[in-house]
Amino acid sequence: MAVTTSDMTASAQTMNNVEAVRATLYDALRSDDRVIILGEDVGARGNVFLITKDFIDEFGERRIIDTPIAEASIVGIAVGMAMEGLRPIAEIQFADFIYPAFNQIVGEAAKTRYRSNGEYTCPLVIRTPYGGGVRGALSHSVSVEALFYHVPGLKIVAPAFPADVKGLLNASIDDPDPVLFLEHKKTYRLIKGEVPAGHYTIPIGKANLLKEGTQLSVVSYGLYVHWALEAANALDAEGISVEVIDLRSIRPMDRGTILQSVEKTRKLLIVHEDNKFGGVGAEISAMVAEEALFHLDAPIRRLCAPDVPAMGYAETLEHEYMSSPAKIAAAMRELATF
Amino acid sequence: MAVTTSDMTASAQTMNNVEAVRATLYDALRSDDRVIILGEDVGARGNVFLITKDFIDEFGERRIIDTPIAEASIVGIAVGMAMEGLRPIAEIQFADFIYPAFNQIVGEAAKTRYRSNGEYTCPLVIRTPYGGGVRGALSHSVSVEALFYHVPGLKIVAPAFPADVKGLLNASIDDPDPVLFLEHKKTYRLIKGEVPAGHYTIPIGKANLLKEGTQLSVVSYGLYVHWALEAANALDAEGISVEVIDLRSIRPMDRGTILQSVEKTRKLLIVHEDNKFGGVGAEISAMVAEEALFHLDAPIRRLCAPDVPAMGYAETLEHEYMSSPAKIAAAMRELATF
Amino acid sequence: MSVKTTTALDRRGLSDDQLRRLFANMLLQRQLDNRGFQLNRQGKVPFALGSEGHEALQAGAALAFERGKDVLAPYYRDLGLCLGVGLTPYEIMLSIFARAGDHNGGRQFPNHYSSKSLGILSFSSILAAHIPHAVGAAYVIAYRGEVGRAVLCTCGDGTTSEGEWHESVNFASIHRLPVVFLVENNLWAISTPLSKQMAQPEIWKRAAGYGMPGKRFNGFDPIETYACVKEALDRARSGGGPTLLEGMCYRFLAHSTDDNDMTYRTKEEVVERRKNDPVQRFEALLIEGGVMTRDDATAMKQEVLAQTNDATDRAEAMPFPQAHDLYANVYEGAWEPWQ
Amino acid sequence: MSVKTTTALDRRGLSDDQLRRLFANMLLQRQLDNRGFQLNRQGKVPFALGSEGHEALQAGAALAFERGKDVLAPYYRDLGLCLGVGLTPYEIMLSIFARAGDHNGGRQFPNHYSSKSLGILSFSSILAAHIPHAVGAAYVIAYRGEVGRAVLCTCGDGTTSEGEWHESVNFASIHRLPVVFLVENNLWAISTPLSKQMAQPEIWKRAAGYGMPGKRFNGFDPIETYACVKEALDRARSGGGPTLLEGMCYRFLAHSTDDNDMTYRTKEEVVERRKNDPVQRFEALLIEGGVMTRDDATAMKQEVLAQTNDATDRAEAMPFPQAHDLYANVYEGAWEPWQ
Ligand SMILES: Cc1ncc(C[n+]2csc(CCOP(=O)(O)OP(=O)(O)O)c2C)c(N)n1
Ligand SMILES: Cc1ncc(C[n+]2csc(CCOP(=O)(O)OP(=O)(O)O)c2C)c(N)n1
Ligand SMILES: [Mg+2]
Ligand SMILES: [Mg+2]
Repeated sequence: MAVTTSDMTASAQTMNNVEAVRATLYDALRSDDRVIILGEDVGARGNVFLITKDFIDEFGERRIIDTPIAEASIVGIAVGMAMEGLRPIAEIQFADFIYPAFNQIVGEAAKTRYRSNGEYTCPLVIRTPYGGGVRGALSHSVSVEALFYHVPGLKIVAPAFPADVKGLLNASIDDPDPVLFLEHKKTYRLIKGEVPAGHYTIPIGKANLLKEGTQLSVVSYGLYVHWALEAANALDAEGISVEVIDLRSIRPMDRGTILQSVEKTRKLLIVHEDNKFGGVGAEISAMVAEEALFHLDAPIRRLCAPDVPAMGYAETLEHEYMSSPAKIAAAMRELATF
Repeated sequence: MAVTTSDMTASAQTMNNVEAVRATLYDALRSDDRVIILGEDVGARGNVFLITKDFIDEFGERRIIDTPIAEASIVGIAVGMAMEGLRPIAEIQFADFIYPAFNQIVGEAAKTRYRSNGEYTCPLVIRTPYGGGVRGALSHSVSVEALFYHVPGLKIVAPAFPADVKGLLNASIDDPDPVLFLEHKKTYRLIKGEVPAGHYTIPIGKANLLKEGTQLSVVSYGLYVHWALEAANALDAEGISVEVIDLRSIRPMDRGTILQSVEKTRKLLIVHEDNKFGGVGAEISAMVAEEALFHLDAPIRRLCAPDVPAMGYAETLEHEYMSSPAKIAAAMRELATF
Repeated sequence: MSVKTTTALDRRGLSDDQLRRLFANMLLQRQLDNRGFQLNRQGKVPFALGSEGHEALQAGAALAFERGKDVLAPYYRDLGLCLGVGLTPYEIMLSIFARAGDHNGGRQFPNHYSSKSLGILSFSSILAAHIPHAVGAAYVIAYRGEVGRAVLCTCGDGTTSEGEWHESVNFASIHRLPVVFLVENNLWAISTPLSKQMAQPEIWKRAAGYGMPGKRFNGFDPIETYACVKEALDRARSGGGPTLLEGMCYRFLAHSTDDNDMTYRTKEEVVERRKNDPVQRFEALLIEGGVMTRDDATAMKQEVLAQTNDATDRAEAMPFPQAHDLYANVYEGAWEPWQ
Repeated sequence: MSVKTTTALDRRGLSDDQLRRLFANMLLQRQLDNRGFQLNRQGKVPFALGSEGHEALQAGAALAFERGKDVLAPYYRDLGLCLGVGLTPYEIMLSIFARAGDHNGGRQFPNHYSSKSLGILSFSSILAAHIPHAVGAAYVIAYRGEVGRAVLCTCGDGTTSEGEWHESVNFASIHRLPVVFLVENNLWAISTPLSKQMAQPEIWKRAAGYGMPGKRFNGFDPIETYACVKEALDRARSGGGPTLLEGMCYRFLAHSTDDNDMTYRTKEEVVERRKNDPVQRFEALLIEGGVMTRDDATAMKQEVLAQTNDATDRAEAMPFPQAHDLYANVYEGAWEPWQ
């Protein structure tokens, strides 16, 4: 069920992103006993961000599994559960720790349906907090979407707003195929918004046109969507009209929304927190260069992190690595006046 | 030392790619006792393609290590060796089995220098055969470059010709940082060529302009470089002049050679065996769309594998997945006449 | 422990019929194995991989498996095990020929057995990657409280070196899951001998470190195998938790048609091991023990050959997958990365 | 085995000076730990992580380590171990404050100790990922035939669940490498108790499965720790191969400043464990045993506090890394992905 305006008005609640994840997981656990959660410290600790707090008391140790520290098997065991009919939601405590599970995600989960020619399926959700701006240092800050988005068989979502978190998490849990569900940890408590009541889904693969504009299209996702929006709103005052698109889904991605916007504004700026070379912005740019080249009045610009392994712990290093509404506004200005 | 014509004439030998890898490894083992090889079945079996045949007899079990079946530790132990001053060459038997080592490659090897601020380094080569067209089925055919090329701290090369194999493998072994060395297994015995004598290196990050042309630039690497060249040569007869660039290195990539070519021909076709979405071609296209948009007379085209998890074992499926000189020629023709 | 020679028939309560079924399975394995290699030599298929030396182990284990209840998480060496739980020679041949009707649609190498209706999990070529799946499947059985069901999960000796093996066995033990980890120890992993795979050569001894029972048995003896696997499966089925079993056997053939084992082991070693050929030995025991006559054995061999011929012909006559089949079953429904 | 209480001083050949050094290390650990938490409460640093409860274990292990010869592959809980092999309080504070002079250039979290000149390997936050590095380092020692050197590799109890731990220990054993795997078993992995980490609670028992010696010891006793680690390191240094050691201790504090341990364990449990506080106990033993007086102890505490204050002040006064430092040391030289 997609979001409808009536849902919106019914009894929407204001939540932050943590609360939206939590509420959605809770509803899923209540309504479907095939849903179980497994990961490190998801039990008594209730996950390091308290997302699953008290779940173990209500749903028991069989459904809320505190796993050993062993990410390959967290995902691998969830794959087995999914093959046999459960709807596991595996948590990787921080996205930085997903690397050991790469084989199970890319080699196994993403290929289960394909390699068995449809006999077996893998309805699995892998949730993980990613991203920087929280002084997470070298190993608690990475973006991982570009390491996975090339992989057929996988779906990847990265919602930025609480209502999208709920709708896309519901869609991911309902999805018959494996979904990597990325939660930007800086937005966890920072971003609040109205969340419709009741069960609803937002289709995976649909972007959201957040703000209409005429001079420039900006595509982003995660934390930077909020900054892009802030920058775009500020530019309105300067008479620069920027259209802002929140991708929401990274695989599949929404061609129509992007192309329609670019064909209108004739300029494209892609903004992401992840580093540039081979990042998600590369594919977006390539798609536009293939499909709408002659609609462009300016080169396609990507505003991304520098190509260094990670942001540092020191504030100066984190600050240098991360973008900001001001830097995004500057890039918008530059491209709009190209 | 770069290749010079005098080397070429001195006592060049004709070799295939397997022989070039083998001869280069052999020389490295002879000339530097910090070089050791570790991997599955590299000892008495001499590797499954016989690349290290008899090495164990000459260099002993301490330098040619038959490891247990445990890829994470093959790379991880090599990282430790590299940190402590050896020049390990780790082999992953087939690229498909590199997934379990992802953490050690991406999380560790690529970040060793960075996270220690230069105190520790990781001069490590990871060799692995990749690619299809050999009836390798779902799990002995993958291309893995796009899963790694986004990663700062790593270098990636994928030579197509025996002389490049030797020059780039030497450069990789000499390199003070980790290099992923990709060997297309279909080219192993298929591709023969002159290989200069003596030690020489080809700089990592330099593409090779294989054939000059005026109407269209084609960028490729690995097996498909050979097919692109074949197609381009065939099109000469039709009066279509195609320029062919062999990337050779995937990270870093050679901006200058590509831009110079595109600015001349004003059209770009990227051809790779790996699937399209988020593949290496995306970054190439995005770079050109950012740097040379107004030099283009046609949309940038990518001819890549379909976005399915793998080629199948059945010949029909492999055939459908793989490109061919004819398909590449067709794409060239179409773009040249755009 | 080297593989012992069984000298007299100790039938451990098995009926004549069960004993003959064990033997028939072993014969069929060998015949189908040979066929794969033959077809490869004839240039009809690019690849074959055989299980000679594992026949007794797999026949015995299959007999302990309860069809329609248990789940099997096999690996590529498990021809006999998969035949024993219900895959047909025809299905095997479809996969060897990579024909359209194959369970995997001709996508995977042969020997990548899978059948949802038989409870055989699908696995990839990535060693040990299926072990956590087996544990997940066992979790589902426990979660649903389905007493009387268990998972049988196999792998080779070399595969125990993978990290995923360790993680999975550890998890199963913590949750006392209904799963039996059966290691088919044939002493080799392609060219790598057990001594380069682990420092002490007894895999079953790792069980204690995980707090689960461990046992080694003679995998050249199908009856001993049956008894050990049955005991472990029964324990699992009744809530007693997992077991680590190590069946000693030997790989008589090269790893596959792509391998030449004479580069890393001697002919003498193989000849010596062949002296204990489990198929010949079991045949002799059954005849000596009066379970069947020499003529019965001959008839069974002919029957198995006929089955194999028939399966070969029927499978070879089937069409290849179609080119457009490449695009099916990436996701449920038709999804492109750019929607 | 729960952690035992040592009742009388058994000095195992250690001199007064060595015993006092052990105690000084323990005091310094605790003082620096406290400082990190204080600075965090004061809002001066966003993160701190303490090792209270590991002091005896780490002081003892550090004393067995030979500076200038051995290699240390520590983990984030190893403040005392790293101090013991030569890191200074000032270096610790530079890292807590993420100042420019930090070994890691302010890139890693605090507690990610590393110093090439001291032989402390660099490690990331990814648990167990450093274990194969330690094994690789041990291989280099063996490869070069450097008798008298060994690698000491530590990790927490929870970290043994990772596949990379298994793979590494197995490899070290096959090659009889000079490495000691020291598990600091504090019974918790953040909120996960040992019982959810493994089915049987004795990690050292895994050693047999790898064919190496294993031993458990009381990690609240620095002298017993020293003796056990020394014995294992000496064996490694003289070609006797690896050892798996399990030091029993306890984590008195929450996992880090980001954790609230009262959500998953009781105050009573912690209070009960605190009764055996290894620092207080060792102090009492040394005084009872006549190694030092109560006044000596007081003086040492003052000295440690002065050291800590000095280190804090000096580190805090240092500049942050510069923004452009972000771009250094990606590769040797200046490389951009587009050349
Ligand atoms: C992750 C991974 N690494 C390596 C391989 C290549 N490989 C295929 S079979 C094999 C040997 C396996 O030995 P073992 O587990 O003892 O089984 P056996 O073949 O002896 O039955 C290897 C190394 C693989 N398929 N997957
Ligand atoms: C691969 C990986 N997974 C998870 C984490 C998150 N994490 C950090 S510390 C920790 C607990 C480690 O417990 P243990 O090994 O017992 O060491 P202790 O902290 O108790 O000393 C966890 C789960 C991580 N850093 N790396
Ligand atoms: Mg084997
Ligand atoms: Mg612990």
